[in-house]
Amino acid sequence: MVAQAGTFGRVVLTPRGGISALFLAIVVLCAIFAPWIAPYPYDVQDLSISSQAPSMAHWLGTDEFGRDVLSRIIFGARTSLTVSVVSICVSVFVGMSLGAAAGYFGGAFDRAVTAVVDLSWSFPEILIALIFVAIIGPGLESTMMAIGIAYLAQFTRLTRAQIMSLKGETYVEATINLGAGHLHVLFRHLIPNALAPVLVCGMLATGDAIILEATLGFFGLGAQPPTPSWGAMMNSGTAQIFLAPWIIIFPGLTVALTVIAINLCGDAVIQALDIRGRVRES
Amino acid sequence: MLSFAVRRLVMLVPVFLAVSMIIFLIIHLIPGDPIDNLIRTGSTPEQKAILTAKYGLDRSLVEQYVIWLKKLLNGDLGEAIILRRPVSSLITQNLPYSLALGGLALLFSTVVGIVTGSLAAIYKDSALDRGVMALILLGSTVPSFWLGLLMILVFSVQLGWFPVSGARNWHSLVLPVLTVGLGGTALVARVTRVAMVDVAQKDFVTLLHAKGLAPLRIQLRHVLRHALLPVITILGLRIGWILGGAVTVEIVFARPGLGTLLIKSLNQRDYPVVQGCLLMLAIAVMLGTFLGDLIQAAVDPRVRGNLK
Amino acid sequence: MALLSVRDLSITIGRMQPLDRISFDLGKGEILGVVGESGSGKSLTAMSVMGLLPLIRGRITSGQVLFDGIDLTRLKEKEYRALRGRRIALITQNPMTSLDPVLTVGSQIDQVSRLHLGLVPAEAKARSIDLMQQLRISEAEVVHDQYPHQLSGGMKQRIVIAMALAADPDLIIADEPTTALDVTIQAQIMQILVELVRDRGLALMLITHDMGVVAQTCDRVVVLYAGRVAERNTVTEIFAAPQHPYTRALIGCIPRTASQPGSLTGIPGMVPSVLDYPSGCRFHPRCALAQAVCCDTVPPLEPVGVGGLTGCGLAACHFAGESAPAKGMRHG
Amino acid sequence: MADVLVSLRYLSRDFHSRAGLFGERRVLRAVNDVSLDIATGQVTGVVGESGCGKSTLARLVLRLLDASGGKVMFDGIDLGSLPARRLRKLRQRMQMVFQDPYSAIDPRYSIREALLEPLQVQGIRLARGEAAAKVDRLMDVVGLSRKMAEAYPHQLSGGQKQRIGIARALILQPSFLVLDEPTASLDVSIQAQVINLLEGLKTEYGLTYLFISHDLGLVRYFCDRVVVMYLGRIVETMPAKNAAPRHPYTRALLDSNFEPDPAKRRVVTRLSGEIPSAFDLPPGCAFAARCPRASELCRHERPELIASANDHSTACHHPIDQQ
Amino acid sequence: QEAIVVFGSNDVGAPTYNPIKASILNTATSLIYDRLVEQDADHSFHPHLATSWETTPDGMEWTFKLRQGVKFHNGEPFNAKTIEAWIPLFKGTDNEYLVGGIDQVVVVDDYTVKFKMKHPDANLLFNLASVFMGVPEPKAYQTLGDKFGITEAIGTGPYKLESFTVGQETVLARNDDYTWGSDLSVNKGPAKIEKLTFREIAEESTAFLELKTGGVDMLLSVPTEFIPELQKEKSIAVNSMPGLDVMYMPINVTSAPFTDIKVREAAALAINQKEILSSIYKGVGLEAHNFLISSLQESKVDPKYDISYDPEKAKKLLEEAGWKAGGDGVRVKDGQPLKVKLWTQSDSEFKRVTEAVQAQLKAIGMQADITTFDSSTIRDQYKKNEHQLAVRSYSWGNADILDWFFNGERLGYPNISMFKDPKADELDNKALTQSRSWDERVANFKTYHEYILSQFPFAPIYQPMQNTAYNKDRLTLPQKIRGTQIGTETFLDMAAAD
Ligand SMILES: Nc1ncnc2c1ncn2[C@@H]1O[C@H](COP(=O)(O)OP(=O)(O)OP(=O)(O)O)[C@@H](O)[C@H]1O
Ligand SMILES: Nc1ncnc2c1ncn2[C@@H]1O[C@H](COP(=O)(O)OP(=O)(O)OP(=O)(O)O)[C@@H](O)[C@H]1O
Ligand SMILES: [Mg+2]
Ligand SMILES: [Mg+2]
Repeated sequence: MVAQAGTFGRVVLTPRGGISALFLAIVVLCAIFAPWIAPYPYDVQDLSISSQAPSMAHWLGTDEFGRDVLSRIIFGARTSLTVSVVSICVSVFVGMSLGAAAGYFGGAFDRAVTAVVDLSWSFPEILIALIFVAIIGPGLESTMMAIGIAYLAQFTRLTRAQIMSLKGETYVEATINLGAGHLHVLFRHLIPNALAPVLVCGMLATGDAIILEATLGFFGLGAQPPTPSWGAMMNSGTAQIFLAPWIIIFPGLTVALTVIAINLCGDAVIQALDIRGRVRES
Repeated sequence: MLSFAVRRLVMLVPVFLAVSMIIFLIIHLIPGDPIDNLIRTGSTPEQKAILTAKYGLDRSLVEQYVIWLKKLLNGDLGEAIILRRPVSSLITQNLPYSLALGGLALLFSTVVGIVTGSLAAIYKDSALDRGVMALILLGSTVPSFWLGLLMILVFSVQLGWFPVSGARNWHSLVLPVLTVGLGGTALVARVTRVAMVDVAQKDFVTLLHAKGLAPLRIQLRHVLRHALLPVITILGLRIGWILGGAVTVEIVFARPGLGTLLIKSLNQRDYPVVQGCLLMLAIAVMLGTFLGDLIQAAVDPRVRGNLK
Repeated sequence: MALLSVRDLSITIGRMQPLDRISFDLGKGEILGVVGESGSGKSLTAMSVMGLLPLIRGRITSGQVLFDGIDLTRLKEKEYRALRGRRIALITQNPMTSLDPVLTVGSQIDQVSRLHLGLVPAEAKARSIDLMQQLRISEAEVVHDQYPHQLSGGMKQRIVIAMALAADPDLIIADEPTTALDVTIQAQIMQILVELVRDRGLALMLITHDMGVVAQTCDRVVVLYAGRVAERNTVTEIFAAPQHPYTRALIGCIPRTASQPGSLTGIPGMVPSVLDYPSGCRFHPRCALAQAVCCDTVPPLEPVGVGGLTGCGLAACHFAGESAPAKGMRHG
Repeated sequence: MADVLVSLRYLSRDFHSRAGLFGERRVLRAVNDVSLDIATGQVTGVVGESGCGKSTLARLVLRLLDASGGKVMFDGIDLGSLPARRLRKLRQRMQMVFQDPYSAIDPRYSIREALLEPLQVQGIRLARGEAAAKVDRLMDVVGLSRKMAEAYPHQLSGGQKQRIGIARALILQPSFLVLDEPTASLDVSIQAQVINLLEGLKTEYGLTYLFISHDLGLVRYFCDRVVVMYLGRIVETMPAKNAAPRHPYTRALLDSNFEPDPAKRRVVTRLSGEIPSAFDLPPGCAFAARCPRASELCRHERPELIASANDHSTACHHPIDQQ
Repeated sequence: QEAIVVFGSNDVGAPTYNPIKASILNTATSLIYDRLVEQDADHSFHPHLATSWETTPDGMEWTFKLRQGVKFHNGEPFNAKTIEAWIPLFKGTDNEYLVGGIDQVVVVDDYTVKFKMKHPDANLLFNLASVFMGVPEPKAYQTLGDKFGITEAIGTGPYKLESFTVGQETVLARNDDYTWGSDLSVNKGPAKIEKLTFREIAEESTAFLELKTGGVDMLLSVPTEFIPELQKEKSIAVNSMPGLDVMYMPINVTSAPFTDIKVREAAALAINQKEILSSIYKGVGLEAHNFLISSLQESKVDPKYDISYDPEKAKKLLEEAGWKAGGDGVRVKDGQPLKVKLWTQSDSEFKRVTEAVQAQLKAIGMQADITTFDSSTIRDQYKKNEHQLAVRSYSWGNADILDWFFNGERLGYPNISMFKDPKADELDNKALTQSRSWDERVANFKTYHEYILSQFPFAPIYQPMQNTAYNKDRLTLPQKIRGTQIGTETFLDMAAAD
């Protein structure tokens, strides 16, 4: 992240920031080293031990196919994190490009982008996601696309607002006065300075994206079985909540904790970077 | 102001046209065919062709769009293919439910969000502030279908206070409103809090204190009023959610509503209904932003400008 | 007896101690200039007297603020509130941001007289209009119902002054009331303030960093440097015979038309940050006269009486009055 | 008179805006019909109240803004018709120091990077050692410690930042420098440092300055020629520092100056009336409403800028006579 | 005396109560309209509005005696004229094929009609017993036009339509004049419950909780996973009866490696019906071993044609086909791994069965990658012929479903197996159009069915039960549920518990 030296320290040293960053680090490590960490493979079925309650052998129980819930959560981190991170990254990238161009060049292009973006921002994410999944078809890629598009507006708006306000900074005028062209101004000054709030916002959106992935799971979208994802696990038939609650409660808890951690960590970053109002209102 | 309002509304027309075109294209580009969902086991390909022709689905997209637009300008949203009714009647049937749920949820999240947000701001950095914000954060990390189910388990199954589902009376509205409302509360509370903390640092607030006004009065009568401006903008944009955002909750609580209608029709590719619903949403959103602007103007003389 | 008497006032904000043993007196009908560079603690002094430190999480750690014999530091919040706006009024630095932008300016003036004098709205309005007219706002009735953004900066500042006057205070604290204004408007506003003091017998604590304004309007002057009083004296003596090297340097910084190019002296270095004030005399790193003692020992605020004009001058310098040319800043 | 380096002819600039969301569209003429010659090696000072168009004029001169009318000639080249590429090249020769030092440097750039950016932008490649030497030299020139080059803007005081701003303008070795209120946001003590620095640089490098300020005292102290603006127009240009003003507005500005001497207290001749809105200027002299000498004529007919002896021009129907 | 009933998931969203034009109808339809003929759970036919019928040996004429004293909800009498007016109404509708064989309706007397046939239709009684053949009142049908079935619905059934909100609820009021209940019900009418409210609840957990808390009295269909939980409740009774659904795995015969019948057979034999039944469905339901529901006679094929789990044979077949065991458990042939596409719908039940199927295929060395689609998209996708395997289910109570899914004219959708075989089509045609009697038809279809089974264009998986749950404290149901599913018969006999 582009920030002044010591931002990392300032985030990690606060109790909230430290604990949440630690938790997130663990989740990410789990995702990366899933095959080594997970006690069992995620996809091998053993119907003789299906839907068993948590025990010493299976700390978080087994699901209806006799697969270890803990292992599936660990592997699920891969899918869920990938989906949310990739989609938000794409979204941030496209949103920043659009927003920066709109904010910098203004005019008709800006008005068109703003109109479309405002409209899409005002539509519920779920609907946008569903419409796009309907267009592209289900599967992880389209889920990512859909989530990405659902959040696109947010980043476009935020970047545009940032660029618009940065454009008025004296150093931009000063740089133009040195004889710099548009690209130099845009890429060396405006975008780097607009980056921090957008990235923090992206980080917070990653939390939302995890939830959205789970919600899309409610509509039967998301990861293709047997690949686990937290959302799909949470939704593997709500009926399970009565019979074998651990199958869906533990993934749910994981989602909640991760999202909370992301939010707390994000807040700590916001505080460290002192960009309060710029992120939250977007 | 009236002439301004009219002008702004007229300006919405091109936007509206563009939106209608986008909506039309999107829907028709999705793979899937409503007629497949219509024909029954045993019917012949000829029957399918007849049906396809009957709904004009064999024409070019441009033609279809023009026909649709023409009807639209006459106030006719067309006839549902699968649901076999005028789309307008489907919308009027579902709209009240969406309005009730969305409107009340919006009211709930606005009132609760503003109250908690301003409490958190007034008692900034206190235990109360942290507690409130933590609770709100917690509430917003639970996907709404879970939250809904949880609500049912607690308030209907355990306590028996409210019916599990349905839309028969105000009783059955409570849990869905809470479920939808809690999600929005987080946003409103956060925005309110940030804005209030921001405004509280302004010079004029210092001066208000210097005048000898009671701090609480300053917070509520002056600071909050300013903090409401961004909240209003956000609420204006949230109209979309009011009408269409509650799909999951509608499904969990077995409530009718535009969101459910839209999703079901989308799944069955009931084009006219999807078009109608999306259009409704788009119009609502446009009106919402417009309304947001009007309220802004009413609250803030700077936005209002020099009206003679 | 002085109307306002600040004695050895020290405050803390968090771990910082931005004011250290500030003392000064201000009598009725008097204008006290508080000068110093940016960050020297002028505004915080005003906030302390107004009892508004809690707003910025500040706290008075020692000293007294005596107002009309009452020790304000011991006052309950509620009693303080009755005083604020009623007997002590504040005029803030930036008229552009000092008014609530969504309320009519009139209602903001009315608020004070309704709160403190218990006037009904109609009376309050009449009073406000009357005040505005006294401040030479033309078409006061119309202005009463206008919003801040419809007024010019000078008008707004007069509205703020009207607000300060609305409950007939005894003491007005004006924190840089004209810095944000144009020169011609600044003159206008300063004149209004001075007239008010002379006509009504008000006490005015005028915070400014403009030595010209001080010279033209004040009776007595307190010079602050880095949260401490550097020098205190009557205005004539301060200008005629500045005792503290800092005061002298400040006066040397003002461009005068008559002076030759290059005659302008600055003060080298910069105002130290509240986070790391130098030991001893806080001015010593920038002082031409500084000696070893200045680095170690805090110079007490002691009477100085060069030429024995009035004998009430005080300066906090080990070498007060010693004249050496202030070290001018010249590029190399 | 020395060579003219910069020459402005009938320069105007309009801004369009809307009064609030619901208000009418309005046009504001920030700079109106300004003609001015700036001679090589001279310091031309521009004074006027806030919003009178000083900064806009500065931007027009450097073509950071496009003029709505009139033209700017720099060393005989018409900036208005210059293609973007050549204009960017030409910028080496004309630089600006900005009013607000706090935001004039990108907070993400170290001082060294900020100082070298002009070279990079202009495509001037230097060996590393050369670049370092150049930075060191500049730091010396503006009187800052060389070590400070590694610092970031937020670690500097306002005065230091303003010095960096000046150094940055100097690195391209320009011949013309526009100074837009370079000291307005600084304490007097720091202001003095900066002014001294500017004075030294001017003599050392033979720079030409366009010095903008709202402080007539400072302008008269620092400049060779004083241009007084009022609501977008030049109302008076005076030659020397001590020339007596002939325009009542300049007089008022002078009178409003607080003399830093309690012995010379005087009653300020206060102007009555308000500054008219820049959006709807009266037909006659813009100052008429506040002017003690205004006549009926002033309200209806705008006085032209008329030159008199000693390179002194005034736009007033009733100028103050020099006694 | 009211009851609130929740529709089964199949019934959700039925847009109209117009039996002639509808493509889906829900259970409430059978309470509004009576049919000429009723079908029992064993698929036998029983008189209702028709008291008796006979057919000529060539199957070209059918004569029906009609019940007397039957009145429509609007007071109009039911008689031969009704039938004469009713049958032609099907012309041009989706449901025309139901009466497609009827050439002419002849009124013999007030209560006798004769159908002159274009060709023999052994399936006529089945068609007449379908819910789409509920008899509407022809005059009202004409005058109401498009509104029929939406704002009003007039039949002779034991309940009258009081209100209908699509996707939400249907309220029925008792027809107090009703006295003509069929043989399948004990009570001939009027019904015992005065008012019936049918609710549509898409989310099954919600429906379950409604029943549990007493918010509703009956769920017409309960997913098996809820059954153990429901059985814990003292006040709730669960009734399971054979259903009309079959879950199966179509195999695309045109897509390599499934162009090889050995590979098809191997895939079919890899499906462990028993394991799926016991693990996913907790033993509720039936294993499927051929394409038709077990209650149909046509499903009783020669046991050698039934497809059952046989992993050893499956592996052997693959070996024979050249697919040798590979390193990671996936078979290889010519350097190509045995990887196939397995499509499914996004509903959670489909996904779960598909996951089980995937694991079972893996066990014989076939790696199946799952792709899920929503139900509309998947149909379009099938038409592109990019699929290989899929998990699907159908719901139909007649052997002619074989024609629908395996006729060579309907490749893509609904013939997902892309099965085009001249011999099969010939058998199909024979069964469909050349059967003169019911028995002949059964025999013909059995042959057709056996032939299809021998070609392995699909693998059978599972036959679900129709599970109904109700509140014992509120309702009593007849001991034995008659009819192919819960319908008129059951509702006539249903009473409030005391
Ligand atoms: N709310 C605050 N929290 C922390 N420190 C503060 C706060 N307000 C002021 N300070 C610090 O206290 C010191 C004195 O500030 P003060 O505002 O009194 O200066 P000032 O003399 O009024 O300056 P200026 O001329 O810029 O208004 C400064 O160093 C400042 O950084
Ligand atoms: N980009 C802009 N868009 C619209 N109006 C502008 C713009 N820039 C300047 N103005 C207007 O033009 C007028 C002149 O502005 P300018 O900045 O030149 O004044 P100034 O004399 O430099 O004032 P100051 O002393 O406050 O810096 C002002 O009324 C200002 O509001
Ligand atoms: Mg201050
Ligand atoms: Mg300016």
